[in-house]
Amino acid sequence: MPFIPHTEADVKAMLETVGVDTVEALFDEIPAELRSDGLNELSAGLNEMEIGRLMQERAAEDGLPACFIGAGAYDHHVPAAVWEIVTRGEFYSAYTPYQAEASQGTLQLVYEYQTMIASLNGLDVSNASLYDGASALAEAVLMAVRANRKDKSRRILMPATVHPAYRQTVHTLVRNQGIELVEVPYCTGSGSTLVEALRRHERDTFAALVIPQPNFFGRLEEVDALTDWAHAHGALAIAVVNPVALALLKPPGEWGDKGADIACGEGQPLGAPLASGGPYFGFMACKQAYVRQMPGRVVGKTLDSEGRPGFTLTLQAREQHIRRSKATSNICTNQGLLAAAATIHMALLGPQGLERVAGACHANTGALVERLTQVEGVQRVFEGPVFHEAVLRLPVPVDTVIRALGAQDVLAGYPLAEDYPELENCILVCATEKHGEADIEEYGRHLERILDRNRGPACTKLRPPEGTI
Amino acid sequence: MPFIPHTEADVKAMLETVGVDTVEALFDEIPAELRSDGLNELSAGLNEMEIGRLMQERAAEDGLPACFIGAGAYDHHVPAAVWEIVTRGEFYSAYTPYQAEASQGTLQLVYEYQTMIASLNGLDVSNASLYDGASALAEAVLMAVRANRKDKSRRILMPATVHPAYRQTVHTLVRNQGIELVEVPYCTGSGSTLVEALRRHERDTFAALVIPQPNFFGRLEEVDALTDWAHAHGALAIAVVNPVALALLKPPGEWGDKGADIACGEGQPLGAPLASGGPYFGFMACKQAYVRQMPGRVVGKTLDSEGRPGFTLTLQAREQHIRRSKATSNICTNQGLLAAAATIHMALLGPQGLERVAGACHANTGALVERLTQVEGVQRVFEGPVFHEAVLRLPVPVDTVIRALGAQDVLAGYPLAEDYPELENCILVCATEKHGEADIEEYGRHLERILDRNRGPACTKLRPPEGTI
Amino acid sequence: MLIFEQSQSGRFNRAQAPAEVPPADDIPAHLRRKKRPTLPEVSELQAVRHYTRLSQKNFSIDTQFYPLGSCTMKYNPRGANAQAMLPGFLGRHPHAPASSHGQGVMACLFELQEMLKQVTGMAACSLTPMAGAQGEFAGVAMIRAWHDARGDEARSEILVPDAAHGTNPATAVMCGYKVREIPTDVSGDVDVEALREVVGPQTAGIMLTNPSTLGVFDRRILEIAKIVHEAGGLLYYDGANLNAILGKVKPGDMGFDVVHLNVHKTFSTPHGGGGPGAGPVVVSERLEPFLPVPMVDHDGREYRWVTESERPQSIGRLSAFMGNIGVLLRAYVYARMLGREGMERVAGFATLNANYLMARLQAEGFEMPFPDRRATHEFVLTLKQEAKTYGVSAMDFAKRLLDYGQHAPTAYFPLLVPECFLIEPTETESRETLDAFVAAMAAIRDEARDNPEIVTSAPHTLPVKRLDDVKAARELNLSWKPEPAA
Amino acid sequence: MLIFEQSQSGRFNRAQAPAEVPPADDIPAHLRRKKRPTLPEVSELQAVRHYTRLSQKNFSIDTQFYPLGSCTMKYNPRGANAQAMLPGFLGRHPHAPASSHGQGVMACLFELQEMLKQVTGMAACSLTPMAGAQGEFAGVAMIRAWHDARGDEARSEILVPDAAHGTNPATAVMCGYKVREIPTDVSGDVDVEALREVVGPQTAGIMLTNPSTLGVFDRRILEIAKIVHEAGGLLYYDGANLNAILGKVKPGDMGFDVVHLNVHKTFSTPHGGGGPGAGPVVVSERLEPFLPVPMVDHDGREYRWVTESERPQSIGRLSAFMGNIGVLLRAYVYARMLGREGMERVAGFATLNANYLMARLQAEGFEMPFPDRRATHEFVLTLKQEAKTYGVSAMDFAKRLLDYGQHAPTAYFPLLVPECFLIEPTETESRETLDAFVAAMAAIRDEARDNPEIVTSAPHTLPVKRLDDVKAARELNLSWKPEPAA
Ligand SMILES: Cc1ncc(COP(=O)(O)O)c(C=O)c1O
Ligand SMILES: Cc1ncc(COP(=O)(O)O)c(C=O)c1O
Repeated sequence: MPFIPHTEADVKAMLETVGVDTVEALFDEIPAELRSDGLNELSAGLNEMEIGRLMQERAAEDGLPACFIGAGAYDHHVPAAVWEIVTRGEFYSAYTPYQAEASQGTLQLVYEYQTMIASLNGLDVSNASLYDGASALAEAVLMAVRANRKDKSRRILMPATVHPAYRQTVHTLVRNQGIELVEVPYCTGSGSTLVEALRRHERDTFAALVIPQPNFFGRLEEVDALTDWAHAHGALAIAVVNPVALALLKPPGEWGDKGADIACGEGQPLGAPLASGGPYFGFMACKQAYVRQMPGRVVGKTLDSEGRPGFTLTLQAREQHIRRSKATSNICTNQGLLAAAATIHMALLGPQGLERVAGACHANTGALVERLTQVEGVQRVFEGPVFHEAVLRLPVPVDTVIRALGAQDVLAGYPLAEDYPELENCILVCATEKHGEADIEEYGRHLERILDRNRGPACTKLRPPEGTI
Repeated sequence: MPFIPHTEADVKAMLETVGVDTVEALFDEIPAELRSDGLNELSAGLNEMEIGRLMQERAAEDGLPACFIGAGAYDHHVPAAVWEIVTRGEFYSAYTPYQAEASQGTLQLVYEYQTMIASLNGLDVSNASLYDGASALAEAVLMAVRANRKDKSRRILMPATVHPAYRQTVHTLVRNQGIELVEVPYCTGSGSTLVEALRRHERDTFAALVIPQPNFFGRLEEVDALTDWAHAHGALAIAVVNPVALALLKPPGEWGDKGADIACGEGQPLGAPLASGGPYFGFMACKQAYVRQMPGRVVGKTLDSEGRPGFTLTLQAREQHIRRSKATSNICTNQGLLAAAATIHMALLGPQGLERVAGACHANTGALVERLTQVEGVQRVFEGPVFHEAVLRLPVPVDTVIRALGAQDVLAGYPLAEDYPELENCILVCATEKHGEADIEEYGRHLERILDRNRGPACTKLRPPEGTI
Repeated sequence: MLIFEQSQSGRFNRAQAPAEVPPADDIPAHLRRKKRPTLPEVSELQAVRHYTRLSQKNFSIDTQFYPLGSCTMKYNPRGANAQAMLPGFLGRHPHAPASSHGQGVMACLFELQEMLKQVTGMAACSLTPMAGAQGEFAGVAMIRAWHDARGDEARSEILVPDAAHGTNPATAVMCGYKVREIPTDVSGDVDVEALREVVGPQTAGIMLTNPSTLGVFDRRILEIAKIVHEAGGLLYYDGANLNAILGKVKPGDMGFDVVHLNVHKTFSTPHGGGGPGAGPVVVSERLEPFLPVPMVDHDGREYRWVTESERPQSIGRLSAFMGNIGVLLRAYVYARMLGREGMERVAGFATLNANYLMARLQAEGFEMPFPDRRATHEFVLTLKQEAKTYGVSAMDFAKRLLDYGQHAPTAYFPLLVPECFLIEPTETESRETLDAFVAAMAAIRDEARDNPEIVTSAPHTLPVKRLDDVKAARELNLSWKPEPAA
Repeated sequence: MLIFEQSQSGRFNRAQAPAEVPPADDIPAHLRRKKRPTLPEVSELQAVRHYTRLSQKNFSIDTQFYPLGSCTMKYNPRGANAQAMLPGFLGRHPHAPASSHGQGVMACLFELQEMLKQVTGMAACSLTPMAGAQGEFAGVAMIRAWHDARGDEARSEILVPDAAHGTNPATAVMCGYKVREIPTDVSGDVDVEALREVVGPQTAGIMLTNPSTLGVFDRRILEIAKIVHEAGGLLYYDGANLNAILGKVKPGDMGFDVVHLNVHKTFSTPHGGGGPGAGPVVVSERLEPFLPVPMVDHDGREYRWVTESERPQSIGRLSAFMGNIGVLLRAYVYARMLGREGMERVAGFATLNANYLMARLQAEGFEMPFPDRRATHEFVLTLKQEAKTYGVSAMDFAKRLLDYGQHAPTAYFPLLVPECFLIEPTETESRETLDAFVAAMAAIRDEARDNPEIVTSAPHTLPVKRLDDVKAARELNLSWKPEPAA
């Protein structure tokens, strides 16, 4: 049985020291009727060679298709250095830095992370990470409810342009505290949230307005107007942003007259591989005034007994291990290693590099949309600028196209009708800096071929073409 | 251009300090007529994302076939920890440990390596590695010529059962010093070197006899008798051994009455991936008496100025950087990182683990030979015990079979006729602990099918079956 | 030195940047960023050197003994890391079609669900919670959903023993409950009489871990289960301590209705200096309809995702996708490597190590608050005598241990034992390592007697001396700011 | 502590061992091993912890400035490591058929051959030598083969400047030649008059590097080439210093007939604490038939191996397979990442860094043996004044630099300059790093003046204090032995 170092002699000597005859005897305080007779349903152990082979086969099964899906997870280049460094044992196998003096590596790194995240968002402070973008938004909502002193409302304005899975997650995580999410519909022409849509809520009170940028459709929202509306109506403004987009887009701290109060989002685009959806990390930044309402760990700079600078966990009085039932959140373990990866990733890219990544994403998305809308019957759904992704309407059911392209190892995009029934036959497509001309052209050609076939004269209703799908 | 950190401001300030106007001015001592006009034939640089994609495509092209080739390179399981640790920057990006105090990591590791290699070979001392198994044998030959005090001969007895590429390499590396390799034929029944074959050399003098174990055919040699013959005739005994086999087989230091004098071999089976043939490493161990004749780096234990143990390069007076033209070899850079990998590999396996690996190789090779010789017309060529590999005779030309199996992603083995014209239609097949029953069965079934097809009634002369090859 | 202090304006790492493209003119100016963020401008070598050197300032399992109680700092197999990072797994988009591009990873997840059910004795599993605390949330939210589904809406309280981990009460509050604390009796078990007094129709459930964080197995667990169940409440098991009982006793058999597991403890996935972890939940049949989505099912032909549409009673989703799959893959690899025999040995050797360490420390004269109890996989030691006699606190011992090359145990938790250490050696440490820990503790005690200053001012051999936590909290400095140009 | 000292008889790491099989009874007893070798019996955690901690005791590029002259310790891109370790490359057997299972790796090797020809201005390339010294061997063996092929068997000498690297004379001897040393003139160039005197019909060739290991470019190189060629000898270029001239001047244009490259220097493959490297050779047309095999060719349809059968005049093979392919792949990735513009900048910035560092050290009062010469990519500094005045040697300076967190430059080489440092900063280091080196040197000089003891007894901050090399050589202890049972 792997990983247990005890020799027979060790066991014997140790049992003697303890004063019992067998290992089993150490369990004598467990009521006998409870003792289970082992784990017979489990299969026999595999050595590393055997499990390695199995996992290689399984990884190969999932393939390495060309991926034009975004919808909250983005396929960026990650420098090799990032994961070679964060998987170093000293980062990888350390616990949360409770013993600050023995954890300066992690602590300084988190302090650098906080600096980068705060600055990227144009806000004062950042925490050390939350689970993911969706749960970070839930925490931001809870935080806004606690923090909003003007308005004791437990209602939140939540635009329909916020990622549907985020809205669901927020609902799960806040509803037991009696918090209500009020949906704000989007403009079907522009695919964005209009200040006009908020008008009908003018007389109600809200703890916060959530503002996504870019929104789920890739569309840019009028963040200044929305932020100002929130503040004018006693609500906090919560930004949900894409950190790569922030290299190009105005940071939340500068939105409107006073800036958004809290910003959060999915950190995955900063160095985390797609990995089927996790581990990623949620980031959160806010104005200094709200720092004591922030959930999660925070690292501060201090001095040691000889006056040298050092780093330590601070503001722990917000946290569950000190405050227990009065903590700002129940979060304990967060996504430290991913935040570390993001820090190294950002250090390797620098401001110029990140800007170029954002620029390339933008340019490639433009090229993708242009190419695909050249295909007969494919149309762009919403007008106006986008980042990273755009909504297209296809002349045939989306699922058929997704399946047919999947068979060619091209992942076509995210189908929208389940979340937005009004967007039948619509697909959200995405490009990053990894999608060059050739990739886009390949997608375009495949799509042409598939649609042609499905449009054939004999075929008024769509059927899967034989053989290929 | 990547990896150069200079900003424009840096360049300006630095040029000022140097007192020139341009970087080009720094090359003013180069005669103008020599200055080249740049490297116009090279293509433009790629960023890491781009080269990464290219390399992934190329690596995928080479595939991951089931490999039944041995012939000097063996497909063993390597624990993940091995390469995760040796590619840590502190090992990976350090130079040869010239500053001992700043290199105790590498130095202690090499000391442990030397201990393991010496013990595995049953000899007193080991060096810190040589380039590969073949060049290690060349160094052993040169060393034997220097070391043999009984006999000033420059002739070496070299059995034909030594790896053909090793014999060629030795020839390249020693012939300019007037050393002659005298081939010893093998017994065509047993595929091994008989003491009788040495009889005709009884009156000549030789600096050394080379003894492979197992030999190139996988056959075990009668090492005791051969070693004793060498010593009886004033020659040193040079063992060429497989380090994994040594977990099962008698170590060179115990061969015959006095033991082999020098042992060397290919270290690849100890933690180095196949990697198309390199980097691997050559190991060398010898009796204490010959340590000053040994080529390559050696690490010794010593004390620091406070009496604590530490490690340092020693016996440097043998080496080129001190002795220059009188050095024991010109070797400088060796294969340090591979030796480090081998050390960690052996530490992870331990004596019992290595023994099990050797046992599994042996058992699987037996099973492979049994399965393949069940196929009609396939015969074992040599009688007697083998390790790792065995020679089979096929009823049809080997190349056809290799090609047909290759198309099924099975690498059938190493064809012998080029090196041993007498072994027409013969193939050297190999199994390691990685080749389980199912893999062997798959090989067997493919071979059956291919041979059946090539035996069809209409087909007396062999032609490649259409379509598949 | 901070990475920002190595930055030079205009320095640029071309290997990691795509080619420049024309400016994004289609984005209106008022939506564009004007000032670049404060990211460092360093070369690749500078970044690599900086973070490599930073890493060396950490203690970790890979470099030190790390007996942090309640955290199960066992060896994280390097093989699990390598397998989970295979390109096919890393490159897969969460929305890649399950049928054509997901069967590999889903097979692993499905089998992991099955294994977790088996080791806990429960009926159904969802892997989606992203850490222990989120698993707790899922568990208590399911308890709430169950009561709600039955129309039993008067239940407003969750019971939590005073020894419980802080996440337990915090979670209950996040689920909209009031928390009621249950005291511990003198032997370290839950005070059953006190429990009896407080249960009632307002009781939604109880959150327990067994063994408790005091490192003892609650012998009256069946009685507790009965009391709570009879009052109409459900039992939630905090699985952070599952390492103590793997293969010896199953939470399902103890009467629990829902269990969360910390795979970053029991299943040896790395803690990464603060995460990620994963906190799968397993439940008895009656709670199955409420499990968080998504889960993986096998329909006889292929693996597929189970979503809210077929689980209308689900508490919903807890993340944008399916939780920390990369962590779950590491747990899967670990579980498969151990297999039946390996899994059954975990608790035995974890317990042997803890009892051996406790016995040796006791023999050295250290005091245990529950001297008559068996240690489980961990145990509590109190330094209140040392604090009183020598003026050397548990904190001082902890800091001085660092000088001896050992990570300190969890200190000052559980809160009810003064000057305590919660010590968890885990099964992957050798006897020699435990002996070295005993030697260090004894040496520090001698120092405390002979030369207390060296202990109270420890550590002395680390990159920094003792840090001023009070200053950190008072003069908040949470991010670096460029020096104002002079 | 050594790994052997952590070993416990019977400890066994099952995760890494295949299942047991019946004993190999078919192997006769007299061929079987009786006593197990002295390999450690440790757990996986023990091994991982031990070697991780050992690694932390090293200086390396990834952690320190490493200005080791003649070694070109530049940044080793992590991306090159990742690409070279892709499963398809690592898993490929050297005898896997080229057509079906080799075109990927062979494409890289072929393109690398082409690039190396281009940057050196030579006609043909073989990648097979496994380090610089083997490249030298190949070069000199080809020179010999060329003379032999022409029947010119009287040539028995190779000329080597006194500043040359030790591998040069050692290689000449391995090729069966006598070595004749050529002195250096006062300006640091080869003494051309002395050269003229010793060339003759016995001269097989000369081994040179330009810039020389004195860090100066030999201005009379064309004259030297002419002299040697006219005497019937050939010119061999030791490419260890190619970093100095990449894109500025090509060895082919200087008149060299054969060049070896150290890809573990110029092409940034890691040195691995002692290797592996790779030492490809490139030659002019007349030496092409003699190149070592195998090489990669493209026949218009696919890549294929060129072996001895079609190169009957080849000096033969230098290894069992095709050299250090994994290293060559890293060099290939590096070369492709740099591309034309990147490659052309290497020498410029390497030279800028060296000249800047030299100028600053000169300004600090350090002495250069060739003060009127430009530095190339490296330069020599002599501490003979400091040694005389303060009794502090170059060795002492070197050891004290370690305390300042900098790896020492190459010391006492080239042999002809007393108390010298050969300093090579490389182009990947930033100006700040160079400034820190100057500051450290100046600080040590002040220490040498004010408090020489602290310098002569350095280092003080490393895992060990200064080690006793004499003892190491006198009381040879090259391997650990178990304590005899007491
Ligand atoms: C007893 C106990 N419960 C719950 C938790 C919370 O787990 P996590 O940190 O994964 O959220 C922990 C871990 O810190 C714990 O020790
Ligand atoms: C000038 C010079 N020539 C030759 C060599 C030998 O190269 P290698 O160590 O790769 O054998 C070196 C490197 O040490 C060198 O610096």
